[in-house]
Amino acid sequence: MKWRFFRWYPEADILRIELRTETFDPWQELRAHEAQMSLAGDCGATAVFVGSMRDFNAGDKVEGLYLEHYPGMTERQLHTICEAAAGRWTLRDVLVLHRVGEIRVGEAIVLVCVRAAHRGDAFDACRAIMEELKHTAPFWKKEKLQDRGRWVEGNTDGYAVKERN
Amino acid sequence: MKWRFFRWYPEADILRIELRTETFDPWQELRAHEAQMSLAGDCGATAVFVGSMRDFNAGDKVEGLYLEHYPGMTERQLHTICEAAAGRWTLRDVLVLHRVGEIRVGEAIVLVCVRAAHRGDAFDACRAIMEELKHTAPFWKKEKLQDRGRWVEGNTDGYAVKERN
Amino acid sequence: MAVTVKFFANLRESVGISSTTVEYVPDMKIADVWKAAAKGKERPLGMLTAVNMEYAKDDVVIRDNDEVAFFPMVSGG
Amino acid sequence: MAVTVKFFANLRESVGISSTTVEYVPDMKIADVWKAAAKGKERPLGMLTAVNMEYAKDDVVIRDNDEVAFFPMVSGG
Repeated sequence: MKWRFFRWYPEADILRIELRTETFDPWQELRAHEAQMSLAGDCGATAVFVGSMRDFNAGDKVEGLYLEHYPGMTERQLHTICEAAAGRWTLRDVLVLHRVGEIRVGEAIVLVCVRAAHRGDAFDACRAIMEELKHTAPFWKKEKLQDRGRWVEGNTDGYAVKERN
Repeated sequence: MKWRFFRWYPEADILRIELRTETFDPWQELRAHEAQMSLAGDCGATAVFVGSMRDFNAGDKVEGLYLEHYPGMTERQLHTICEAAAGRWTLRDVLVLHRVGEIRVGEAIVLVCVRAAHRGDAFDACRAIMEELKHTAPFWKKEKLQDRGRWVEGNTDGYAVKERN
Repeated sequence: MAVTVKFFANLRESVGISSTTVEYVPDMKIADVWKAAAKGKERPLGMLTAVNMEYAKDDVVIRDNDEVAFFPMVSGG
Repeated sequence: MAVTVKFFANLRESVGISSTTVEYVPDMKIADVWKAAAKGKERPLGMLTAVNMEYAKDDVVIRDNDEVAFFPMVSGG
């Protein structure tokens, strides 16, 4: 894989991947990220996705979530996903934050931010990273329902939008 | 057109469109937007796009930008675009901010935020709104080059990513 | 009995007018509005037109008090 | 001469083990690792496997000191 840059900034940390055990404010994170990356002049496009904890799933009220992961492999897989995106599109930098552990309703679970010179690259890469993360990054959700726990069995396809609950 | 909701919140302002003459911080705007909308439990997915002023275009260094618009029609067209997206996808709310007037390098020009229960809807609608805005909303950019001004002649297609400068 | 005419961006600069009014004439078409407003300038190809702030095609019939706008391809976002 | 074995999510719960080691045997395959580690449990269909933290297919040959992980379809994001 190679990072194809419009310009090369050797001092910049172009790929940031973090797992968080504490709740985070995605907008504050993005602000700090942008300030840290600066060099704004070549970034025409920023595409962001935030996934948050919903209070319903598969017809049931969900009161909380436990997010299990595979320490070591999860980080490695997230890197693989981002490197693949950087090889396919021309990107400036990528940020991926993901929660692990206990999560409450409304909290952010995942944040993906892709910056690029052009919007096509930013949109495509942001969405591709999210889909790959959903289907290959080793995270598992256990939902707290009112009367029991329930493991979520895989993720749906985010491209083909069908009738869902 | 109709707004198809997962849940109906009559008090919520589901479509916010604003033209701004002053610079804005997209992340602060998003934070305020989310706080104002609250009702976070049914929003699993937030897709955001921020377009910023680049310091290059068509091979030239660009030092500033003047953004002309058609007062009245611009707002109306942005509404039409968002209503069309809301008729096609199942959305929770939409925010569109767009700068007009004098813009400096690195400043945000446009912010589109789409919230939905599911990521497919949020991603698709956010991107569709951006593309429609780029091709139908009456805004015109005049670039300040070092030696002259230059009107930008239309926007490129953001889906088919070809070789661009 | 008047039609408001607006020009934007490089068209505003080349025609030298941002807003004007022309006399309304029955069965007026967009081409007639251009002719009456654009001070002898040729109407460039590839320009867009709006009538009452909605995109319009050349065959639309103009009514009294309409607002007709001429502008180039948009470049916002 | 050992292979580390890990189970995650509902597989961890049903097997009742999160991490263990099994003795390494030459020409060991993933199915053998499961058999040695899963305390007589049937290997469920549709489970995923990683060897040394990379996705692996059943026909990969296990080496001494490898880490083999069994887990269900992922559901993050």
